[in-house]
Amino acid sequence: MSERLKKIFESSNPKTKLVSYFVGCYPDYKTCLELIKEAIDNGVSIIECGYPTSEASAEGPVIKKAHDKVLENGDTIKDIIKLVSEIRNYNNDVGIVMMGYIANLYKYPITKFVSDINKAGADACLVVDAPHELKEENILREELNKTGLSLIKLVAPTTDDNRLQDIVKLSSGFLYQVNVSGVTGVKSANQTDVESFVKRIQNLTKIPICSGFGIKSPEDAIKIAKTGCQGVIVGSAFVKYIQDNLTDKDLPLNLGKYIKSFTKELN
Amino acid sequence: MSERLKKIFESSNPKTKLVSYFVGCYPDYKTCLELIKEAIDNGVSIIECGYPTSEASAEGPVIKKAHDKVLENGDTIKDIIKLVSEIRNYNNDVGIVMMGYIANLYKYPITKFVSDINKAGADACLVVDAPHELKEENILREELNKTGLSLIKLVAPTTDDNRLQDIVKLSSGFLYQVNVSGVTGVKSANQTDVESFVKRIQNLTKIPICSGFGIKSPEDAIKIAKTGCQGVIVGSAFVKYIQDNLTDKDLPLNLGKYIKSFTKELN
Amino acid sequence: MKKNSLKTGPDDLGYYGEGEKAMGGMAVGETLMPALHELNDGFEDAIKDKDFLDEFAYYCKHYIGRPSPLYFAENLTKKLGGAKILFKQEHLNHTGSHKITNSLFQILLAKRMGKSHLICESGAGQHYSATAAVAAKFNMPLVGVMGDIDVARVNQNIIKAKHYGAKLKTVPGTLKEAITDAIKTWTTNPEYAYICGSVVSSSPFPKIVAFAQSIIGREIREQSMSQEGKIPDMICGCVGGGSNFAGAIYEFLDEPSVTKIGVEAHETAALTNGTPGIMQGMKTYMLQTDDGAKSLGGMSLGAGITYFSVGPLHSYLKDQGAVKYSSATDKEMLEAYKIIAQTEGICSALEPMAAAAEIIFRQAKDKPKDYIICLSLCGRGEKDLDTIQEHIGKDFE
Amino acid sequence: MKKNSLKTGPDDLGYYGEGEKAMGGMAVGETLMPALHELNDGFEDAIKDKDFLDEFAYYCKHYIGRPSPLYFAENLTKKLGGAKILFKQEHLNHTGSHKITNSLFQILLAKRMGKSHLICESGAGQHYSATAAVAAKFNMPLVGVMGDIDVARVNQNIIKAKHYGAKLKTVPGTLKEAITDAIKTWTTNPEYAYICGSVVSSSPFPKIVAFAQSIIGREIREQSMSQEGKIPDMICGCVGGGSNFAGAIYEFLDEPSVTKIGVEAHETAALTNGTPGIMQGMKTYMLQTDDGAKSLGGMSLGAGITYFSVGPLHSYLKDQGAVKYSSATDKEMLEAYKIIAQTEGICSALEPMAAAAEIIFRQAKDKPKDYIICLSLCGRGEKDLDTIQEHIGKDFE
Ligand SMILES: Cc1ncc(COP(=O)(O)O)c(C=O)c1O
Ligand SMILES: Cc1ncc(COP(=O)(O)O)c(C=O)c1O
Repeated sequence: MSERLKKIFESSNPKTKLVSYFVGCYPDYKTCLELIKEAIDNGVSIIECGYPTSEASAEGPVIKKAHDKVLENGDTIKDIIKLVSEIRNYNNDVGIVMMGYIANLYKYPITKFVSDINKAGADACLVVDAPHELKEENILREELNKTGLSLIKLVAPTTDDNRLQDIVKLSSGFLYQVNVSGVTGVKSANQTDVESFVKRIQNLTKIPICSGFGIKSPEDAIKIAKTGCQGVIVGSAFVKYIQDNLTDKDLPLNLGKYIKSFTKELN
Repeated sequence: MSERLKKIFESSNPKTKLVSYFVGCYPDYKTCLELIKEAIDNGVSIIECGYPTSEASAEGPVIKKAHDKVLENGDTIKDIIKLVSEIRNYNNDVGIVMMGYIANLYKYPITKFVSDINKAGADACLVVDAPHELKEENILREELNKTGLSLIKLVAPTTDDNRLQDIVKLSSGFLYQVNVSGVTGVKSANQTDVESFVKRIQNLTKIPICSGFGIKSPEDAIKIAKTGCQGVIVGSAFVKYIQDNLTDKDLPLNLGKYIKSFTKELN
Repeated sequence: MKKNSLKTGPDDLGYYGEGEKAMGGMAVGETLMPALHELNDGFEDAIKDKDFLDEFAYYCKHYIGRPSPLYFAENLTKKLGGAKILFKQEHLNHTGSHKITNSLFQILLAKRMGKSHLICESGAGQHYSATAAVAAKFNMPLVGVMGDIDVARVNQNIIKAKHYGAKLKTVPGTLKEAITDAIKTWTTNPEYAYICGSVVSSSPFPKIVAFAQSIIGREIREQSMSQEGKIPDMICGCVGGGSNFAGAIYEFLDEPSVTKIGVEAHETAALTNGTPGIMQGMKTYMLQTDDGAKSLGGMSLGAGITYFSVGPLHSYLKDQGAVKYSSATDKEMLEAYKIIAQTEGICSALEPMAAAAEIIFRQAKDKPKDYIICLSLCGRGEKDLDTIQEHIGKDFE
Repeated sequence: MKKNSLKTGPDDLGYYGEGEKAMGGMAVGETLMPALHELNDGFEDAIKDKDFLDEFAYYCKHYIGRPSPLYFAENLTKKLGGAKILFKQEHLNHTGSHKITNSLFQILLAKRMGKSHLICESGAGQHYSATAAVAAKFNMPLVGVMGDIDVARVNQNIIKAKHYGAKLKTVPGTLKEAITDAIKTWTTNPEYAYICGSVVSSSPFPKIVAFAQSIIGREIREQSMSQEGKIPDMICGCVGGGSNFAGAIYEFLDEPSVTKIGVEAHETAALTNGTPGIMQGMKTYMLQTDDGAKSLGGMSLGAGITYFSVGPLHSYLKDQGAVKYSSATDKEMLEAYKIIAQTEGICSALEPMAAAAEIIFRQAKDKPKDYIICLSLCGRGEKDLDTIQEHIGKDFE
């Protein structure tokens, strides 16, 4: 269980945390670091740092394109862990979550991965395709627990109460509430659906809930923030901003401003 | 049994009769008549006057093309019978054999056909695809007999002695010895094969034998004449000559000369 | 065979029926007559030989995949809301149509008769590719003859036959030109075996092909009895030369309670619009000019049923009033194709869709639910996909 | 099932084998986990339901045309001069491959579970067109996902599926990209039924597909016993995901006297050249970069076996030493195609020619005459004719 994540959610400032997903080393190592620094400076509470996999099964077109670019550049999960250590050097308060698929972790392998991200200063790990049914999830969870890091679990609209109960028991740090069925960055969530889903979770657990998928604008973020969750997660919208403005030489600064338009509403 | 054919073969002049096949009304009614007149004038003993059928199954490419042309021109078997009457008017000694397929005769129908060709002055009829197994052949044969005309039967290299015996019994006028297996105008006969075939027939019958298929030159004709048959039949070679010289305004005259190159060797 | 049976078969000279109205016979050149008699003797001898029949049965099962299922087309039945419709699934045979059963039979016969080379004609290319497959299997060289129009539209069959090692001779035209030319090729090589693709041409081919294909009807009887507890009330099949339909109904010829409907292509409906004539070796109904000089008939999308004539058995059965014959248009065939693809998930050849159209548009609807109609679904549609796309591709978007 | 049997199947979590080396499992996003559990429960329930199994058997027989024959390839056997070679004729199934048995099973299951919409992926398009056919038959809308490279090379399957009423989604790439995208599509519509085309992906798919296809091996046993008086000494099949081969060998897993050889495409030989990894829902051997970030593998002419990974059952059987796995090159596949077309008159799909190549070039020759090798001939060649023409068309002139 990450102490840093705990502290973030114990603090009432900002009221709703902005969790912001970046594809590590996208569009390249250096720019990515600048982008994340700006994100931190503009009020992001938690950085999700994605590592790419060619067969990622939950990514919409925007994030897939970014993954493909990183793979093409030849940047590896090791480079991304190095990036994490630079982020941590830059800021000691922001939460950092490694996010991706089990493919890379299995080959790393898992124990060394946990030890490396711990050294780099990450707080948690989220593996999209590692439900608790998967042996490697169990190994990962145990390693993270031993190391004092969190395993961020996902719950989805399809997750029924029984299963929810199992999952919340295994979760630490926060719960990633996937608010629509689908891949990243496509469908938009319906506010009332999210609200009742958040309630359903809160009936079972006190763990902080961050709600994500399909949040494309500050307005979306506010709507979701009103559902009672502790954090909102924005991924594709920021990655798309980067993607659409790759030639902008002030990209980090401008992304920072764009992120600010979210955070200032969530305070 | 045609008296005229009998007379032709009883005469020793010419020694070997030239039987010459024309596609009736090819290339048109008038030219065809001219061509046949020249043929007669240049020593042809018997004219085979073909009537076309679209699905003729024994014709090689040369004769098929001529058939198709006549069908395209719209000339019918009635026109060809009229042609026969003009030929008969022109010459009273030449043998005239109607030659073709059963399709047209069946529709004519047969009894009327025999009466019409008799009136026109034909001596016989040869139907390529009417073996004695066919009911219509029997009807036709009976009609011809009654009318004093001949039914020319074919025998082929594939015809064994038993079958040969049956066929010669039904034949009158002459026997059409198909000297190779194949369609008209393609393969050339082998002299020794023809010779032994002719012997085989002569062991069974005294009926005159005319040998045909694949005789393309005076030299071919002489070779076949030497096998002991009474007549040689030339079809595709003359039709091809016509086909190749359609624009020659002296075509009848020149065909006559060409035919002469055969008949002078057969005297 | 009992007297007065429609199954008595043709007489010694190949005639179905007697006198003026007799159909069939042998109208070919002398060169081939001995070969035809030899074939007839070879056939009559072979079908008395249990080993030969067992061999045929063995390959029917193992190579072709017979029996083809008799399939209850439940969705189509529901859609039409009348008779119960069964498909005789001949399209599941190896090479994709009923044709291979005949090719197999005749090639086994040719082998038994000591033949070493094969000739065939083809319309839709189904008979060509089927014969080529069996020829490869029994190691006999084959030349196939096809019309250039058909070669263009059923290209896959040509390629497959080539892969099996067969040679192709192309002539201008369609099936009728191919038949005429195949006979010429055979005349040139009378020692070869001619593997005739339908119940057409001179005797003994109609008899031989009907014999080979009659396995279809025997299977229908057995399957229908065991699945439905009765035989079908109606059997419907397309008719080009008429082999699949002859095969399907032969078993039931003496049972007038089974209504039989053969369906030709509208453009070449010899039995509906033709008159008796003698062409291509046989006396039968056909489309021809009044003077008998010229075969007639337009083009149908069903390559295998674009045939101006028809097997003499069918002419005889028509004259006897034992079987009804109708025709279907291209439009109806395409419509039937669509309906069957979408209701039953079967991509049929266009030819049997002529019969399907008859059932769908004219027969099934007003029949009671326990009235069984059996469709001879005699070919699969891969060969026709280009044609179908061209004509109704847009309907599927 | 007896203990220590290779047929015990995966455990509750979908693992074949135990501990570190266990293969399979469920590596998918949370959105689909409930659907997978529901599917597993639905499957376990259905296979205890005799009516359901009877329904499956009914359509296997009537719609698909099962059992597919077990055919003695006499010419090929003679040519090779060694072992006796039998073909399991899965290419005669409706829609032309083994795939339809699985599609049928899963769609019947989906229907039983009250599903109304279907998704599938496809490599060679065989699974897509087969699923589309069955979907039409049971009136369920289907979306299929395929890679654009495959769409171009197996176009006929696409057209047929369209005619059956299915929709197509094209993604850049081949089978692996199609699988990934199908999972995304399912994630977006978790209430749909995903009809997985091989023994791949997350549990319970490998188990379900192996169950459906295991009918192949049961037929082989029965047919081989009745025809040959014994079971085969060797069974050989191609392996893309591995469903036809799993289906052929499942019945014999506990009989080590039956040698089993699975053959992958040389360019994507996961079991020969791969290492364990976790991608596309399962732990299994696969071709990937050392860091697990990227799937690898080149292109084979066999569209259906161009797959960088393999079903976990096969990884398990490889580790157990119970089954051997090898690979075949494009050149060998094409050569095998030629030989089989010309000796047996069968136009095979290219995929099973990987296994045929193994038999022809490496297994049959030095075996005694009473040694029986059974080839899983799991698809017909129409879909590949263009590819074959392009590569070796000239060889047939
Ligand atoms: C699929 C199919 N059906 C029907 C036919 C027509 O032949 P028949 O009338 O002899 O059955 C053909 C002929 O090529 C064919 O290929
Ligand atoms: C004809 C054919 N064979 C084999 C395969 C490979 O699949 P599997 O390994 O699951 O049998 C495919 C897949 O599309 C196929 O179409």
